[in-house]
This record gives sequence, C-alpha cells and structure tokens, in this order.
Amino acid sequence: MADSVYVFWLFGIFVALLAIVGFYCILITSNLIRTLIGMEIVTKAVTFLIILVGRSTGNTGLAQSFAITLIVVEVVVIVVASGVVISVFRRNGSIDVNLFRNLKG
Amino acid sequence: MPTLLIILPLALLLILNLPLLRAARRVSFWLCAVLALAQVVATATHMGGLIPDLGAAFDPYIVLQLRMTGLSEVVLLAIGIVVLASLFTARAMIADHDERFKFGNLVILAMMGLNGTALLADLISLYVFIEITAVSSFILIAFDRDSDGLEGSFKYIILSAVATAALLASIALFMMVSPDTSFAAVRAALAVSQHSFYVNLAAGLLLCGLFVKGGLVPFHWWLPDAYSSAPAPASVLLAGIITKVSGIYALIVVSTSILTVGGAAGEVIMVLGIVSAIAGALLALGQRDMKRMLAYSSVSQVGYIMLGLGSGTALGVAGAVFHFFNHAIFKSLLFVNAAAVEGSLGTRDMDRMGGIASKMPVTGVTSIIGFFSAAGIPPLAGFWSKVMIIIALWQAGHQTASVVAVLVGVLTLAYFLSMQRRVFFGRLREGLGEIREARMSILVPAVSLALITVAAGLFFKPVFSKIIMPVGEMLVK
Amino acid sequence: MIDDLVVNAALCMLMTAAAIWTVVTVRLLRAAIGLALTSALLTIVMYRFGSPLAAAFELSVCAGLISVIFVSAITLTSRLSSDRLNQRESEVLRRFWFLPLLVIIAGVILYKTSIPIEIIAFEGKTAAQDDVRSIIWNTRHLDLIGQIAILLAGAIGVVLLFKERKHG
Amino acid sequence: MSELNLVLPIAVPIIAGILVLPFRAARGTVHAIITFAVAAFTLALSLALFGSEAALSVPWAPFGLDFSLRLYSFSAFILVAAAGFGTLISLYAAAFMRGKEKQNQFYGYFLLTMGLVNGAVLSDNLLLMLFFWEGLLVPLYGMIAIGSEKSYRTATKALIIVGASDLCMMLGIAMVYSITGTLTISKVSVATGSALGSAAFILMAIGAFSKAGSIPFHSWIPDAARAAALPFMAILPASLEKLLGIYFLSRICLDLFALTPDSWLSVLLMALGCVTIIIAVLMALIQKEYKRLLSYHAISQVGYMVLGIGTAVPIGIMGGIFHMINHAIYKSCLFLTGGAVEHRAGTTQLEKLGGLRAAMPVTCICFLVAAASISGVPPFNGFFSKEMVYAGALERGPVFYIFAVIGSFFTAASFLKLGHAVYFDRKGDGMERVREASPAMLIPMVALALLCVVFGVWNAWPLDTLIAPSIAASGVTPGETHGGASVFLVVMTCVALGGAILNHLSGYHITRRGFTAVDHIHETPGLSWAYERAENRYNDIYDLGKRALVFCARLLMKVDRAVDWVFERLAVAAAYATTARLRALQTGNYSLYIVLCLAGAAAVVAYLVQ
Repeated sequence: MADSVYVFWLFGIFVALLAIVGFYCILITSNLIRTLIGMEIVTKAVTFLIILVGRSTGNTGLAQSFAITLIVVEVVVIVVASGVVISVFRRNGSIDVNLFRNLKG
Repeated sequence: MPTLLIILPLALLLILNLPLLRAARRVSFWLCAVLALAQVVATATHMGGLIPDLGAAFDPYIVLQLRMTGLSEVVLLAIGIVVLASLFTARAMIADHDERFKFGNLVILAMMGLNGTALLADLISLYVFIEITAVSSFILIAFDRDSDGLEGSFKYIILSAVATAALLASIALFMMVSPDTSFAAVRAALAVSQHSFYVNLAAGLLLCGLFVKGGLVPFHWWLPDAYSSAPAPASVLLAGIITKVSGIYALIVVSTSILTVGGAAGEVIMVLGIVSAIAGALLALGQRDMKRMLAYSSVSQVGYIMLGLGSGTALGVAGAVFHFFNHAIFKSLLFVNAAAVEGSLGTRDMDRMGGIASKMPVTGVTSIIGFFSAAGIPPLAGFWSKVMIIIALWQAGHQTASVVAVLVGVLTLAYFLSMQRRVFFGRLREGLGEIREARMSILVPAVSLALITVAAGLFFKPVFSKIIMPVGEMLVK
Repeated sequence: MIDDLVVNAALCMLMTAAAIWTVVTVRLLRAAIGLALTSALLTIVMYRFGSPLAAAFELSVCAGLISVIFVSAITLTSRLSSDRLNQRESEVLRRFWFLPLLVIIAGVILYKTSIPIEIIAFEGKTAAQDDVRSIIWNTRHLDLIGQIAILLAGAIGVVLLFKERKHG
Repeated sequence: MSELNLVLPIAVPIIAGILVLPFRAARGTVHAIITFAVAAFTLALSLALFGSEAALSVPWAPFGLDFSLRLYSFSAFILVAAAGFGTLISLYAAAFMRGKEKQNQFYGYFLLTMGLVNGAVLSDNLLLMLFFWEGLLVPLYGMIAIGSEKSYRTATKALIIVGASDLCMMLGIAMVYSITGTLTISKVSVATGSALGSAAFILMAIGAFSKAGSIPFHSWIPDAARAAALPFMAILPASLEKLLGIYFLSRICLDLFALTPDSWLSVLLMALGCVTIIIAVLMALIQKEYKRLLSYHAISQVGYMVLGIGTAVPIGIMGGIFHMINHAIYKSCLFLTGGAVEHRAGTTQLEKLGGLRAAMPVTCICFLVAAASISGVPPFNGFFSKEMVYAGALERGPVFYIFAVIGSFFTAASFLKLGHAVYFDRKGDGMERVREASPAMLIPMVALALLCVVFGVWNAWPLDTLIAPSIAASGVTPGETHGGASVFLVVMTCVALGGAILNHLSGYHITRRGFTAVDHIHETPGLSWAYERAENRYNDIYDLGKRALVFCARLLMKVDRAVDWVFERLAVAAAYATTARLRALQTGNYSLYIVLCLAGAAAVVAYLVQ
C-alpha cells in the first residue's frame, strides 16, 4: 500500500501541473481555437488522474471504463465547440476572443 | 417505466433519423410532443397512484441501474411539462420545417439526458447524462448561428468545461476510497473516511462543478449570456429545466444521498444561496433586456432553493424540491411570454415596450400570474414553497437567513414590478399599434403553465402532504 | 520497481513539456501537433499504468481524431484569419516564456508539500471487477446508452454547425 | 346560521371582482350595478349575521394554517361597518365613474378590496389573516396605478412601504408562533414582558400602523390622494383600510398581547399617537389642496385612535374604537364632498375654489356637519369619541391630554380654513357654472352626515350595542362611559374650539381671504384677544410667533419628505448602486469569469478541507 501512496502522490503532481498549463492557456490566449486546446489539456489532466487512481487502488477496470466514457464524451464536446468556432469565423471573419464581448452587464 | 423513459426518446430519435423515413419527419413535431405528453401523463398518474407502473413489464429485459423515487417523479413531471412548452414555442417561432425537425431532435435528446439525470444513482452516469444535456444545449443556444448565440454558447462551453473538469476530478478522487461510484457505495465509503484531505477536496470540487452548472453566484457568469442569447424556445428549455436539473437537482441528490446535508457542505450551500438570492435580484433590477432580467431572476430563485436545501431539515428540503418544481413552471411561463413579446415586437429591450397588455391580453394576464408566483404572492404555488423554505430556515435556527429570504422577496417584487410596468402596463407606446397577440401555439403553453401554477397553489394541501413532504422526509433520513 | 517509477516519471515530465510547448508555440498548427504529442505520451503512461484499453482509446480518439478536428478547424479558419490577430497572438505568446518557470516552481512546491494521503483502499479485487470489458458490458449499460446519445448529439451538432447556412 | 355563511362575505365580492376585472366597459353601468348589488348583498348578509357567533375551521395547509373564521361581536361590528361603507361608496362611484377609463379595473379592485377586508376581519388564524392582508396590496397597487400616467411611482412607493411593513408583521407572526406554538388568534395570548414578546408586539403593530397610515408609515397616503385621479383612492385608505388597521391594532393590544397600563409599550403607543396627531395636523394646516389636506387629517385622526387604544384603560379603548368608526363616517363624508367638488368644479386647488355654498348647498351642509364632527363640536359624533379619548389620556397623564387638545385646536383651525376657502369666500374664477352634485353622489354623503348626527346625539346606542360587547369579548370591562364626559373636559374642548374660531376670525380680518386665514396666526388661544386690542404694539412678538410656527410646520414638512425620500429614493438608489457594481463584473471576458470561478472554488474547497 505504501507504494501506491507514493505513486499517487508523485504523479498527482503531474496532474496538477497539466491542469495549470491548460488553465494558463485558456486564460491568456486571444484565439478561440487555442482556448479549446487549453481545454483539451485540462481534460488530459483529468484523464491522467482517473488512470492514476485506478493504478493506485488497483481498480483499473472501473477506471478504464470511466476513462473511455470520458474520452468519448470529450470528443463530442470538442467537435461541437469547434463547430461553434467555425460558425463564429464564418460570421465575423475572425476568431479573436476580444470580439467576443458583446454580452455584458 | 424508468427504463422506458430513457430508451424511448433514444429510439424515437434513431428512427426519425433513419434515411428511409423522411416522411416521418413531417410529423416529427407531433411525435416528440406525444412522447413528452406521455411522460407527463405517466408520471402524473404514477404519482397519483392511479396505475402501478406503466412499463414495469419491460424493465427486467434491460438492466439499467435506475431508481425511481418520489423526487425523480416530481422532476420527471417538470421535465415533461417544460419540454412540451418548449416544443410548442418552437412550433410558433421556427418557420423552416427542416430546422424545426433538428430543433425537435435536440430537445428530445436534452429530455433524454434530463430523464437520465433524474433517474440514475451513479456518479459516472451522472457525468455522462449531464454532458448529454449540456451538449444538446450548446447546440440549441447556437442554433440560429447569430453572433450573440454563438458567444453565449461558447461561454457556456468553456465554463461548463471547467465545471466538468472539477466534477471528473472529484469522481476520480472518490474512487480512491470507494470501490464503486454508485451513490450508496460512495456514501458508505465517506462514512468511514470523513476527515481525509482528498475526500473533502473531492466533495468541494463536486459541489463547485454543480454550482457552475446550476449558475450560483459567483459561478453564474455564463448563465445570463446563454439564456438571453439563445433562441426563444431554447431559452424556455434552458431556464425552465436544463440548468435546474443538471445543476440544482444534481446538487439536491448529491448533497442528500452522498454528502450529509447540514454539515460544512450545508453551510457552503446556504451561504451561496444567500449570496445568489441577493446578487441575482440586484442584478435583475438593472436590466433592460427582458430575457436577461429573467435569467438573473433565475439566479436569485435558485438561491432560494439552495437556502431550503442548506437548512438540512425535511421541511426545508421539501420546500427546495417544491420551489424547484414551481420555478420550472413559472420561469418557463415567463420565458414563453418573453418569446411571445419578442415574436410580436421583434425586440427584447424593455425600454422600447410599454402598455402591450392591451394588445396582448392573454400574454399580459399569464405573465402577471407567473410574476405573482415568482414574487411569492399568495395563493400561488411560489408563495407556498417560499413560505416552506422560510419556516424551515427559522426552525433550523438560521434566523438571519430566514430574514434575508423575506427581504429578498421585496427586491423580487421590485424588479418584477419594474418589468411589468415597462412591458405590459401603462399606455401603449407609439409605433406599437400594429402588434397582435401571439400565435395559438405560444398561448397554449402559456395558459397551461399558468393554470398549473394556480392549481398547485390552490391545492397545496394535498400536494404538500401526499407528494412534497414525503420527498423531503425521504431525502433527509 | 524503482526503474519503472523513474521511467514513468520521465515520461510524465516529457508529457508536461509537450503540453507547455503546445501552449507557448506561436503557430496554431504546431500547437495542434503538440497536443497530439502530449496525448501520445499520455497513452504510453496509461499503458504502463495498467490501462491498455483506455490507452488505445486515448491514442485513436484523442491523439488521432481530435487532432484531425483541430487541424481541419485551423485550416478552415486560418485561410482568412487576419494578420492582426496572428501578430497580437505572437505578442501575447512572447509573454509565455514565464510558463515553464511557473510549472517548475509549482512542481517543486507540490513536491515539497506533503499532504497526508490517508486512504487508498481497494482490496476487494475480484475477477469481474478487474476485467474492463466485463465492466463495460455488464454493469455500465447506462453509460453506453449515454454515449450513443451523446454521439447522436454530436452528429446533429456537426450537421448544424459545420454546414454553411442556407439563408444568410 | 350555518357556518358556511361566513365564507360568503369573503367569496362573493372576490369572485365578482375577478369576474368583473377582464371585461371592459364603455359606460360601466353593468359593472356599477353588479358592484352595488354585491355590496348591498354583503351588507344585508352582515346585518343578518350581526349578533350571532359562529366559527368555521377547515384544515387547509400544514404548519397550523387552518382556514378558520370566527364571527363574534367585534368582527361582526366591523363587518357591518365595512359593508355599509362599501355600499355607500359603490353608489357614489356609479355616478363619479360614469364614462371614465378603466372602469372594469376600478370596480374589480373595489370588489376585491371588499372581499379581502372581510376576510382579514373574519379570519381567526394569523397566517390566514396575513394572507388576506397581503392580498389587499394587489387592489391597492392597482387602484393607485390606474389613476394617471405618473401614478406608478406612487403606487410602487405605497407597495414598498406597505409591503415592507407587512413583512415586519410576518416576522411578528413568526415570533408569536415560536412563543405560543399556535396561530389561532383566539388561542394566542402572549405576555409583553419578555423581550421577544415585546419585539413581536412592535413588529405586528408596525403592520397595523402602516395599514392605518400612522406616522412614520404614512407618506404614501397624501401622495396617493393626489396622484390618483379618483377620490375613492382616498376613501379606501381613509375608511376601509383604516377600519382594518385599527381593528387589528385593538386585536393585538387586547386579544393577542393583553396590553396593560403599566407597560412601556402602552406609553410608546400613546407617545406615537400624540406625535402623529401633532405632526400630521400641522402639516394639514399648510396644505393648499382639498384632498391632500384631508389626507393629512386622516393621518392625524389615527393618532387619536392609537392614543385611545394605547391608554389601555377601558374608557380610552372604547373611545379609540368609537373614534375609528366615527372617523370612517365623517372622513368618508368629507372625501365625498371633495370628490363632488372635483367633479363639478374641475379642481381641488383651494386657491381657485371659493363661494360654492350657494351652488352646492347640500354638499356644503354635509361638509359642515362632517367638519364639525371631525373638529369635535358637541352634538356630533366626533365630540363624544374624542372626549372619551381625552378622559383616557387624562387618566394616564396630563401631557398626553394636552397634546390631544392642542391637536384638536389645530384640527378646528384647519377645517375653518378649508370650509371658508371652499364654500364661503368670494367666488373663484370659473365657479359660476358649478352645479349641485347628482343624487347618486348626494345620497351617500347625506347618509353619512346623518350618521354623524345619529351617532352623536344618540351615542349611547353605538357604544352599548356595538363597542361595549366588542371589547367585552376581549375581556375588558367597559365602565360607565357614554355621555358622561366631565365638565372639565367639555370646558377645555370648548375653549380650544373657541380659540380656533377666534384665531380664524382674526386671520380673516387681516387677509380678507379664508384660504390664507390661518397662515399667520397660530397663537395660543389666550393671546388672540391681546392681539385684537393692540395690533401694532405686539406686532413684533406676533411676527416672531408666527414665523416660528410657520417654520415648525415647514420643518415638519421637510421631515415628512425626508422620510418619504428614504423610502422612495435612498433605498432605490442604494439598490441601483449595488446593481451597477455587480454588473461591472460581468465584462463579457470569459477569462475573468474563469478566474472568478476558480477563486470561488478555491474558497469553497478551502472551507471544506480546513
């Protein structure tokens, strides 16, 4: 069990780092597609966490099925999101985040 | 019957989308409406105990881990009603047959996701079904592909992704202590390890994820944009039921069947409830856009639900559930009316309206009913649920919260009055002489929803003792 | 055992580095490739963590399909994308040098903090629970149905959002 | 007498109101007939019910909220009174509203008000009563709002003030519930000794005060009277709601809490009563508009009722309740005369009116009777109830009594001014073609004026049959009361009245106009003769006194407007300022949103993990 604790703790750090990188990307960019890429990196972090938990607890069956579900769902979200981005581009001719501030107040 | 509620919408969708059945698309609206109506009728009769179980015979063949509780019945009923309202509004607002067909598909998909959310008892499935609903609503918001709709949709996608990440991380962390992700297993595991850092982290992340989905202050940012920029029938669905089920219902279920309400989680929920109730009402006060005002009013009403839930008593939770139902009804009613007004005037700017009650009497009267219910004026249903919440708070020793809840009622009255005055009362504004009452397919849901609100208020006694209170007692064991 | 750990840790570091590269690179296409690379590295780690089936999904869907989606979205939009946006983007990204440093600092801080992990207790391992296929097919019907539904939603989304609008 | 009959006075007007509301009418004859029929039916029914006792209790909702009604001597008496006023006013309305806009709304709200008032009077459950009580907000708002384009402001203000005080009442009820564990009024009895009990008393009294229109919850009443084009707007607050407010105040004091003379709450009530009397009457004195002047008097007279009930001695309580019913009679009559003048002369500005005595003789006589009554001139009803209040106040302390008498002096002075300006002075411009009001308007007026006389001359009858049993049912033994005003009190009253007359005459002597007759001389009566003797010599002192008094009145007006400002502007401005701050956060930039979400999540997680 001590081994699992160590593994979880060590690789948990990488989960946190990936999440930081992803959020950093979402926050700082001004390009909608790059925002989606940031989102994907955050998702990677979560996937990694799930697999890591499976590895640490030995419950790999559930973890894998969860991860697979997650991957399927995420791809659909990304598809729809990029569909929105493409529609935005068709409409405005640009995918600049700063044009995206009509709704406020 | 629980299985059918999930399988039938999916089957209908698959059949409708078969390339061979192009002819069926012409009647797709009616098929969708019949499905939603069937859900309403089946749930209502089941609740009334008139029939044992419509689809019990089919259940053994498909094994899904679903559970039908009193709470799910209330939620399923609300889902059916709001979906019907949204479908009828779409019939009036969307002219193109093909577009309407796609819209109907998305609504039914969303309904399937909502039904699943209302019936399941497993965290991973909760995630999946919340996402089904969310993806359908992303598309619904961007349905017209106008600039505002796309912006609202994208903001919802991004903030929803943040929420999803929190949700997933928390499920993963719960898996550290529990062999299974079903509610019962997680609850049992939490009973053993309450004080672990990671378990508390997981609980916090789970709550935050659902706070974003439900639009509580300070997690509400996407909500006004999404509600106000969505096409009219989509905002009926969004405001009426989608965010409520995937955020608020999920919070009710999670906090009663996994976390134990009344502890630190209960305190967090209550504080956010107070903040949302006040901030939502204040934000609504300053709006010019009719739908945006209604959106902020949703934030405020959700605050009430959270207050009832946070009180942790049976009466409070029952009040929260009843307010949930009432809110679904009166908020969709108000959004249907907003759709009618928008359809007739072509604008949502309240400063460009005035006195249109004389031209649109049905819309005017039903919106007054919805507004009275939202503001908690007796004897409409909204009054009872607010009273239940306030009494529960007082009894649970949260006197301050109870007083705040009462005072927010004044603010609610203020912004709704301002809306009524700017839109419906007074002298008809110049240039609006030509407007006419909305089409029948908008008036039908408006009148029906108004009648439901009135009926639920007048027959509060049986509703309370037969349906609502048992739910509250079941949830707080 | 220790070797295994070292290899895994090295792979994770590479993965983090790839993610950072994804974020700081100016050209969008390269960012998409960086994402695919991150995904591929994650796949290897997943495989080594005893999750081969999920790893296969990750490789085919995330490293494959999502990259394709991104690349197509990028080509669809960059064709007319204004120079101003690109310029501003590169200005913004010049500030990104700060990110690797941030990640390293955060990593060190996290490494030094010791949060007690009290419970990791899954010992009742049975054959049925171990096999991912039996779990998916025997106990998680609901998720499967959900996946079908969400794919359907995605299909409708593609039809609606990717197609040019008929009028206007 | 079946118990179900108790539901009829509530249900019939409400149902009729809801039925009438949606149908527009050009002339409104049908609406008027329906309204009158319903009101007359209610009156007949309440007369039939009078004298009997009945109780109806149907379990309705949980938390002790039963649909329980109770008819006993007090509620039966108020029921009859409310129905009587309703009938008379509906008759008057038929004439006044003819051909006006939005008749359907007017009659609908009117019927709703009647039903809801009856419900509030009859209910024997605090929450049920609150239900009707809050419901009254709806017609009140509607009635003000249909007045004119700009009435929404006033209507909203009224709604906010009354709504806020209703919330106080709701809290008070919650406290009572937590003290006693029951919501049935006839079972509740709370000692006022404890802090919670006192708080509950004050909170519930606030609700009653705002309905009755006592200071500091009054500021919507004068505005409503001006904003609403319909004189009935002033009648409903003046009679029906006042009836209800004071009824509830006496129920609180007598039934719910058993107010005793030695408690500080009693002193508080009396002090509030005195303050209300003086402030409102001083403000009435400087008004230049018929209805507005009457409105301030409506507030001032509430002071007498509060003072009477607050004395907590039998004669004072009886005086307070008797004054309530008398006030409803003469104030309705006065407003009806105001409405008639508005209808015929087209204005209610005192400056433009004048010399209507010859043109509208019946109206003038009715006005004189009612004005004499409100001023407390002997043979009329107001005299007797005021004497009883005086007696009660004197028993508790001379200070309260002195205030009450001063109030009486100013009341008389301002009505001399009003009557003189409207009916007796030289004819105003354009007043030549004014005619007497129509019979439908005159009948209620005359009936009310007659009631003033009847209740005055035969005051033993209402006191013995109506009021004594009412308070006896609450456990207060009425002593030897009627007609037995002591010589001292009568003499003092006459001195005050005489002073007012002298005061008026001397003022008129200077300005030669009734309208301005009291603008300058607000001296104590004892000094007015000195003024006549030596006009020039005392001029400076006189000027000083005059300025001081006018200044006081103006200052009070400022205070009044300040209270109003707090309700109308400050609260609203504060809300909007907060709104603007909050809206500034919603910038449209989703990076900021994410940061805020993450910050929120960090706070939540930190709280849970700690």
